[in-house]
Amino acid sequence: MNWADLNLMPALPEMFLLGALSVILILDLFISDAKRGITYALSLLTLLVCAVIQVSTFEPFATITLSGMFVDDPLSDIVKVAMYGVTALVLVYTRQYVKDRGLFKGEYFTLTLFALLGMNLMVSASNFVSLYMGLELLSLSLYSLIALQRESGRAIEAAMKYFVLGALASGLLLYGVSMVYGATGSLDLAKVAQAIASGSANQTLLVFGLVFIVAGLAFKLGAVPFHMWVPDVYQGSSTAMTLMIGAAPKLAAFVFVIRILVQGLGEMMADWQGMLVILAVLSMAIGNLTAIAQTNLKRMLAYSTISHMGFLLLGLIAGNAEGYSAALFYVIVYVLTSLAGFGILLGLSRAGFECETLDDLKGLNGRNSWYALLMLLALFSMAGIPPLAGFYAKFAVIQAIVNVNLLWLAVVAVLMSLIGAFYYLRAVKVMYFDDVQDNSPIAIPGDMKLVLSLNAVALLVLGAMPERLIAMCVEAMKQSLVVL
Amino acid sequence: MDMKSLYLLIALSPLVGSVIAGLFGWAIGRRAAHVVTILGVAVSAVLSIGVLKGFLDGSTQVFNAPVYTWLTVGGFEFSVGFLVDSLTAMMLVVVTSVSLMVHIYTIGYMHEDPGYQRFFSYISLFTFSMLMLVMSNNFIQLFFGWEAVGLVSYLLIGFWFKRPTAIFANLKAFLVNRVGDFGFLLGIGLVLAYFGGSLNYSDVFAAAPALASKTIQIIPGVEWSLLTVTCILLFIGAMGKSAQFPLHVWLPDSMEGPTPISALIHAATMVTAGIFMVSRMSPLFEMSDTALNVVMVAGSITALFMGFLGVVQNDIKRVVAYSTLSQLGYMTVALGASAYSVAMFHVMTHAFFKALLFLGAGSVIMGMHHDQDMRNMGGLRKYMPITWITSLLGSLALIGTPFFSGFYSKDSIILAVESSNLSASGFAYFAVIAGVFVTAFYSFRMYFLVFHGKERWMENHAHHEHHGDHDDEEPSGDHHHGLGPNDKPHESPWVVTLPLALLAIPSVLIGFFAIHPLVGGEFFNGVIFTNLEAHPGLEAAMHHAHDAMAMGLHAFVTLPFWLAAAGVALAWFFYMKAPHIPAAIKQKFSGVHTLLENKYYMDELYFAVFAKGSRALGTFFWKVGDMLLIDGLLVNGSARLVGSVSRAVRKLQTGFIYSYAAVMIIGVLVLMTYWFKPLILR
Amino acid sequence: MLSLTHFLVLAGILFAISVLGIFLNRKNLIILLMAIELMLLAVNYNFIAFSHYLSDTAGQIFVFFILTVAAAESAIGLAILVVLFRKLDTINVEDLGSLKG
Amino acid sequence: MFANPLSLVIWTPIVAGLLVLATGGDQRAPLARWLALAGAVLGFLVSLPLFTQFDNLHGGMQFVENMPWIESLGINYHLGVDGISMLFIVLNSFTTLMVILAGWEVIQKRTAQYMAAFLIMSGLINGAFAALDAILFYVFFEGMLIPMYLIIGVWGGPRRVYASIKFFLYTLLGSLLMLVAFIYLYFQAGKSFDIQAFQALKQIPLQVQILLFIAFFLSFAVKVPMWPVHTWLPDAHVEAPTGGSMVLAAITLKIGAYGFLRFALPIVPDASIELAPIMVGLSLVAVVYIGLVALVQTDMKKLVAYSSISHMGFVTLGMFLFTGSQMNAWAVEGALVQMVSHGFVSAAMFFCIGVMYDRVHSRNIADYGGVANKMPIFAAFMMLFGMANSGLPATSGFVGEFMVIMGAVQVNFLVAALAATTLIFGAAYTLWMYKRVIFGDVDNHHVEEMKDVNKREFLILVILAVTVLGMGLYPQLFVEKMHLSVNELIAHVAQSKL
Amino acid sequence: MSFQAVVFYVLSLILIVAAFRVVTAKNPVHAALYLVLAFFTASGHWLLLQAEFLAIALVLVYVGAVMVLFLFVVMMLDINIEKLREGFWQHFPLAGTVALVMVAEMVLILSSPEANLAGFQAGPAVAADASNVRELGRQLYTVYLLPFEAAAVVLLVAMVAAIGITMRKRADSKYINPAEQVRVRRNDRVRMVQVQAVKPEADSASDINEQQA
Repeated sequence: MNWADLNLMPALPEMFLLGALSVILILDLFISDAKRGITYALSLLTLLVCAVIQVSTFEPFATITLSGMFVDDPLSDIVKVAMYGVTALVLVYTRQYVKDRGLFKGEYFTLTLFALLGMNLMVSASNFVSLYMGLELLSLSLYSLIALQRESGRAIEAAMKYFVLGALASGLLLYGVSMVYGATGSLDLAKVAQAIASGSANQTLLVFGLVFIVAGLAFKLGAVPFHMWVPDVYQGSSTAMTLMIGAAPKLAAFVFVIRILVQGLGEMMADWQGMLVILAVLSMAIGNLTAIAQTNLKRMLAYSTISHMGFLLLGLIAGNAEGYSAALFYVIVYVLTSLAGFGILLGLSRAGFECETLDDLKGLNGRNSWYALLMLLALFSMAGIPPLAGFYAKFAVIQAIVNVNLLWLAVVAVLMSLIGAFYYLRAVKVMYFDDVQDNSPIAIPGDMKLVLSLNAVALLVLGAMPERLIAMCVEAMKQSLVVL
Repeated sequence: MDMKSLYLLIALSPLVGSVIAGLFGWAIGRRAAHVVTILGVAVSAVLSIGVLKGFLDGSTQVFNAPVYTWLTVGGFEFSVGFLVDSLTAMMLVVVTSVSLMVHIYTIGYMHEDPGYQRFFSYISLFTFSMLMLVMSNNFIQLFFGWEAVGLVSYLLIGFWFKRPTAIFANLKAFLVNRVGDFGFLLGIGLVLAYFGGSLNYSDVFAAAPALASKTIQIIPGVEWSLLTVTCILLFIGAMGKSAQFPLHVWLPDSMEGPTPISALIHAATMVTAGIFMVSRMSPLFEMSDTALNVVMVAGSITALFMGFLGVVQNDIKRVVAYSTLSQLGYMTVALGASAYSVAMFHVMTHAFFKALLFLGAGSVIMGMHHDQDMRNMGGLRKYMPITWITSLLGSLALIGTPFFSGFYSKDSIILAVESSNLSASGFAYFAVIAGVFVTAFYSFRMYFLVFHGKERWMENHAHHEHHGDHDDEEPSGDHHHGLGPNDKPHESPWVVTLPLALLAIPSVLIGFFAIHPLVGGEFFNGVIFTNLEAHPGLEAAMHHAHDAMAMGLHAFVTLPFWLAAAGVALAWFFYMKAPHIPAAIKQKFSGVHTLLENKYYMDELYFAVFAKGSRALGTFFWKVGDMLLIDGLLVNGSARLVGSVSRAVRKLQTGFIYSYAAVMIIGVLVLMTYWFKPLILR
Repeated sequence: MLSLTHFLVLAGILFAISVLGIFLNRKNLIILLMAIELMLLAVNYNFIAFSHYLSDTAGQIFVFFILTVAAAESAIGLAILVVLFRKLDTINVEDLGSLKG
Repeated sequence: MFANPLSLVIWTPIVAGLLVLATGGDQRAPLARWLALAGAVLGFLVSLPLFTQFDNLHGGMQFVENMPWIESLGINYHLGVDGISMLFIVLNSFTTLMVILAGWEVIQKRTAQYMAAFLIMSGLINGAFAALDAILFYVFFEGMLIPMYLIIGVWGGPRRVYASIKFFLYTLLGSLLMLVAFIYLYFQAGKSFDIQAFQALKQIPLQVQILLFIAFFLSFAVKVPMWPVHTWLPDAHVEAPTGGSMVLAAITLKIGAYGFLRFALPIVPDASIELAPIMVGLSLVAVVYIGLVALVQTDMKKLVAYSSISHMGFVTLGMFLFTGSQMNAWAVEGALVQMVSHGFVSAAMFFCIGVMYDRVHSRNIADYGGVANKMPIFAAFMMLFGMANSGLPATSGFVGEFMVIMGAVQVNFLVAALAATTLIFGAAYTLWMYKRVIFGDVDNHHVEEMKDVNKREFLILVILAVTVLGMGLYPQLFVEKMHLSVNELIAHVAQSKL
Repeated sequence: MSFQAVVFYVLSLILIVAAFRVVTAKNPVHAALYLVLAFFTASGHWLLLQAEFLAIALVLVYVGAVMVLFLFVVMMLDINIEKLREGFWQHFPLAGTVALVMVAEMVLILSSPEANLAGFQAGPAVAADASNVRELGRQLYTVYLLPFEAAAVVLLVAMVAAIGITMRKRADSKYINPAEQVRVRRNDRVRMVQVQAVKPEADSASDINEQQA
């Protein structure tokens, strides 16, 4: 390797992140609990700087560097910026919450940033090895984040389940990767793709590996039948961690899937499309159906996530740039929406009280109509009711699959979203139609209130003018897929 | 003033009065309310008489022009427009004059009623509607007027809306009329669809001859003559409005309304709208013998059998009501015999004498302090002389006493039927002849019971049973019924008796003077069309009509006269001489009596079949169709299904890591198996 | 002569045994963790076998990373196990079922 | 963008609604009311130019506005009205005004939200009628579910939860399939969501047409609602507050029927013709079956709700009366007139019931009797509206029914005969209710305590009465607007796409 | 059968038995030890595959570190083994079936002609002095620089996490936080109580008595 040729500019944000992270890690040791706000501020600052770097080094084409391990393309840029933003939002939303629960510790921030680093790696990896490392970095951070709340038996249970199943899924993924490696003789995505395209790869081994890879990826996304961890982890974790798990990692997982299935195994599309169809249909069905029976909001949102992932898969199933960009848009909107939703739950929780069952939302409109409205926006966006952003997301993926003549799948999808609408409606019902039960005042810090409001209103604004974001997704996908 | 403005003025002046009295009655007070309405109607009446005069002396031309475009659709244009010809002119005069009388009469009759202004508003509105109906030059406006008079009738029958019987009766009246309108509207539809795409009378009549042999399939495979179907449908409308069997059931009940409107609406004008309409449509009806037969049969049944019912009634208004039904039957029979002009003639004479009778009855009722039961009356002639005299004149006119107006019109009908060549004419002839006797009997039964004999109001204060046929519902208390212990009947004030006197004049005289132009002459030429070759019924009547005096004298040697006389005599004998005989007959033929008392059980039948039937059907559709099948099974059922599936699926999530892992592994296995089926199953 | 099939099949059997372990083991979380180690071992077999038969070192490198990660994973897993035991006083898998439905 | 009258009618109420919402809690309710009224008046005023400046001699779309909205998905902000949709926009703006007035002091709980919901919904409804882009239409079409859901659920009666969710899901069920149909058509029409491009499609196989029709049917039939997907309506109406019922009956049902005219018929004419007998059958079921069901209702609102279904049966009947491939102009225009008229009449009926409900807090017919004694003015108005509901000539209720029946006779006499039974049923259920509620002696102390209408109620009643009578006496004012559009529609539908 | 084959089969047998015992052993300590055995045999296998570095690393890292950690934890936690064994075998049929099906399918797929594993031939024998370690090292620090860094971070995470999760401040440890002391306000320490100066009346006194009772 020629060090002089080593182009590290594309990885600058990651490098800064790691550096800043290390600084925070050390600095935090010397900060008393009372001044933990410094860590918080530094973390936010880090995210800001990362975003600035990311944006300022943006180039509308893909650059591969670090011996083919790392790729910096518009897709990764857009997703990374989104992840910085999302992580910042998560930190803002959870500050009060974790303070109330004694989790406002250095580990909380550093592990969050570690997770972010892992996600960045997942998003920018162009080699199975770096992909795997990114994935594990993220996963290990997340397991630990959940387990940080060690006073809560449910949190630990959730962490344990997540850990065991996550490890199992990693095992499955690796098994699949090993087969792909065997079939193509390479771990580099581009070379894998080349080998498959040239026909020199062993098809049986490829498909065999693909089954396991799809299983592993499906686990990360939380698609049925590899979804079993999702409800338990969402419910068991403290809401802050649920938000953490439910937000940025979905973005990363999506790009992760794109990298492997589209950029690496794009030639195997016919095979993975078939598998994804099964997963998508099952996810939409099981996710929505099971959500109906839930009384715990977090659990309900977990199942709703599963069904959303089913929808997300539709975009992938379409198997073309339109579909991928639709899916990208979908996942961004989804993350934004669930941020708002969980943000409200965080805001409504207070020391000694977890807002997590449907009943906890009772009469929210009577308690505070603004928060009720924000939650309403989030819920209807999840349900995909126009004019909220969620609708365009669903619309775009359905458009993509209709484009490839999978009309039946589109019909199934819309029917499932009908079933899904029920439980969102029920949540709205609880907020608006029921009488107030718990009249304790809602104290949300000013900054969080502002950000949360912006977040939820963005769903509406994005509903009115989604073009910019969609166009960005389309453009990013187009330019990113060209190269690899 | 051009004619259009004139006609507009005729039509609208009652409306203006009505609107003022209706909307601002609370502000202007009672007196002003009746002044404006009477003024409005009076203007109409005077102008109408002028119009009629113009037609009589030939100085006025037929007017047929649109007023404004109501609607255009599919290239067709529908206008509100006037057709004023001799037929219209006659109706205008009848309507406005009777209406004027009734308005005046109302001042006295409704004197104490709190809804005074409302009442005047209604009757003026009615007058307007009726005028619009008769002045229409097209079917659609006809239908407008048709429904509008129905509405006002509904409002007026239910005028005393606290009375359960009244609001039952008005609903019934409206709904039965709606059944007629159902046919009428479909008839109009056929006219529009097949008769040149217009609803203007002139266009339709012009198009009709070409359609004589056209047939349509209503039930696939069965060809029916278009004209017959159209005419019968239109006639169904007439049946509803003119209370022809079997849609007659509403009219007796309509007596729940105040007496002035019984006179105006349910005797003189509105109920004759059907007759008017058929006469207007004479060019169509002339082309279908089948339709005419239907008309004739319906009329005959009504004429005779409704008369029978009059015999057993004890409520003074109901007797008059059944006589109205019967007389409407006569008119309809005349229509069936193609003697349209005769029918219209009878409409006119009947309007006067029946209005007179009703108003007379109303006067009696006032005198009796709103007791309507004839069994409580008797000997009233001493107390109410003017009422007595005028009622006698009216009754004589009704039974067809020679030289009285009713005689000329009724005898013309009998003559026309006698010489009609329709297959139903035999039955019709029997019906009208027998009807004469029945009419005479019940009319004078009433007359004797009310004005002669013992003064029975002294006797039974204890029991005056309620007069309605819905005895299960108690009348509301605030209407004073009957005379107090020390009260005596009294003559009504001049505003009541004046209209009686004024109506008595035409009741007696108009037939004599009008028969020549109306029946024998050319007054209706070009307006009413009778195909004399095909339907010679009218000829006999025309023949006699040329000399009213001769016709009157000739009557004494004809069957109808003697039948009428016999009827009067029998009534005198039964109710003046031997009151025990009717009671004995009642005993002996209790079956027949019960049948008659219950009006052939038609109300019960209709109630059971239509009212209860549709309610039962509705309940069935609602409970079984909507609630059980659609909502219960499909809607909530699928919701429940989803719910139970949900609960079942939920169980898969056991909470145990090993089962989660198992699901994942099995998922992989299934995918693997599925994708390597050929390899594995080899 | 040893062929690739030998190693792949052996890895497959190892993989299946680890699956068996996950299925079978309803009581002891530690054994569950060990089963996962077995699964990773099977994966490593694959990589090394392929690496050998492809004459490519990438597979071995990957195994190196897998081993590293697995070590880290074990550390975290055991840490979670420890707090779990502290909190719930059990490592019985069947006691870990408060989140369900 | 805001220079265009159509954009104005859409956004004025929405912006006003947001402003009202911003007034916040109930302590500022008076402000919210006046602001809402101002918004509604403004909304109505800006809709008037559509009516007055509408060119009757121009058949195509007017006031067109077209600009890209979501280019990536092929969606445009494309607005325009023809003689059909224009009327409903005006009607809607008018109804909103009525509704704001109707809820004036009746709504004491969360007034601002109530008013805002209606204003926002008004804008969305206008959007649905004005949209010429299928997805834009869909966005408005679905968007209005949210405020309506809240209106029923927050201010509704005891079973409001069931009713509101049923309403929402029922409507959503249909529309989602329509969305798929739109997307399918998008690709067929060369990547365009333009409704006119859909309509201009030349070749669609019958099989596909039928599937598309089913998708449209599910969406619009639910909205209309047609038998057998009507059961949400009685529940929704019964539970909704007065204003909700008014809007629901007056406007939202019309969107379903409008959808048939705008989408189903012109886009898949052959399927429409193929399935017309079924549509006619279902419409007749609505007229007869629902008419009978209405007869036996004990709840006034339910009764009027069923009567709405029955009346809407006429609308769908009118739209699917074909002679060969030729729609019947009478019937179509009749259907449209019926829609507008029903907008006035049903709003009025629901308002009347609301007036009584505000006094007695019961909708049960049995709890009333003799209201006329205590509320004579009200009784007179309700009589007028009752008569309009039973289709009395000279009221607006007659015109549409008349035209449809006339059209039906031309097509099929038996159909006409069955349809005409509404003359009887309509009168029966309306007047029977009227009899039991208004007529008779004062029945109980609740009625005894009723006070006649106040000035606000009187104003609403007068305005509605004037419209009902005006439209009955001079329907030409409305009808002449739609002639050319209807003719074009008929000509378009007559061209087979096979 | 070559010598390698013999070694392969023997080691395989041990490996499979050991692996099987790992998942079926009654005592987790035994299981851990069986796992150690399995790793040892695997290490042997890997030597056959000329992956010397990894074979050594496996023993050093896995057996030496990870498995010791396992044993450490197993022994640290006071686990009731007997209770953990209850009903162990009742799930065996299902689990065994699934595992068997899995193996069968894998074998069928991998050994099918389509898989064409025979096409994979071991490359030319490497020179005796070729260093597997050197080669891996070269690649690790050049090509795989990024993953290598990531691996470092992963280990850091593991460290931070393990400490973060398990470290707890002892509840009974007493220490002084000067910051807290400085921040103390008067209100935290002193409470002013308003004492009534009036003598309670008789009935209220009885009320109090009642309340006390």
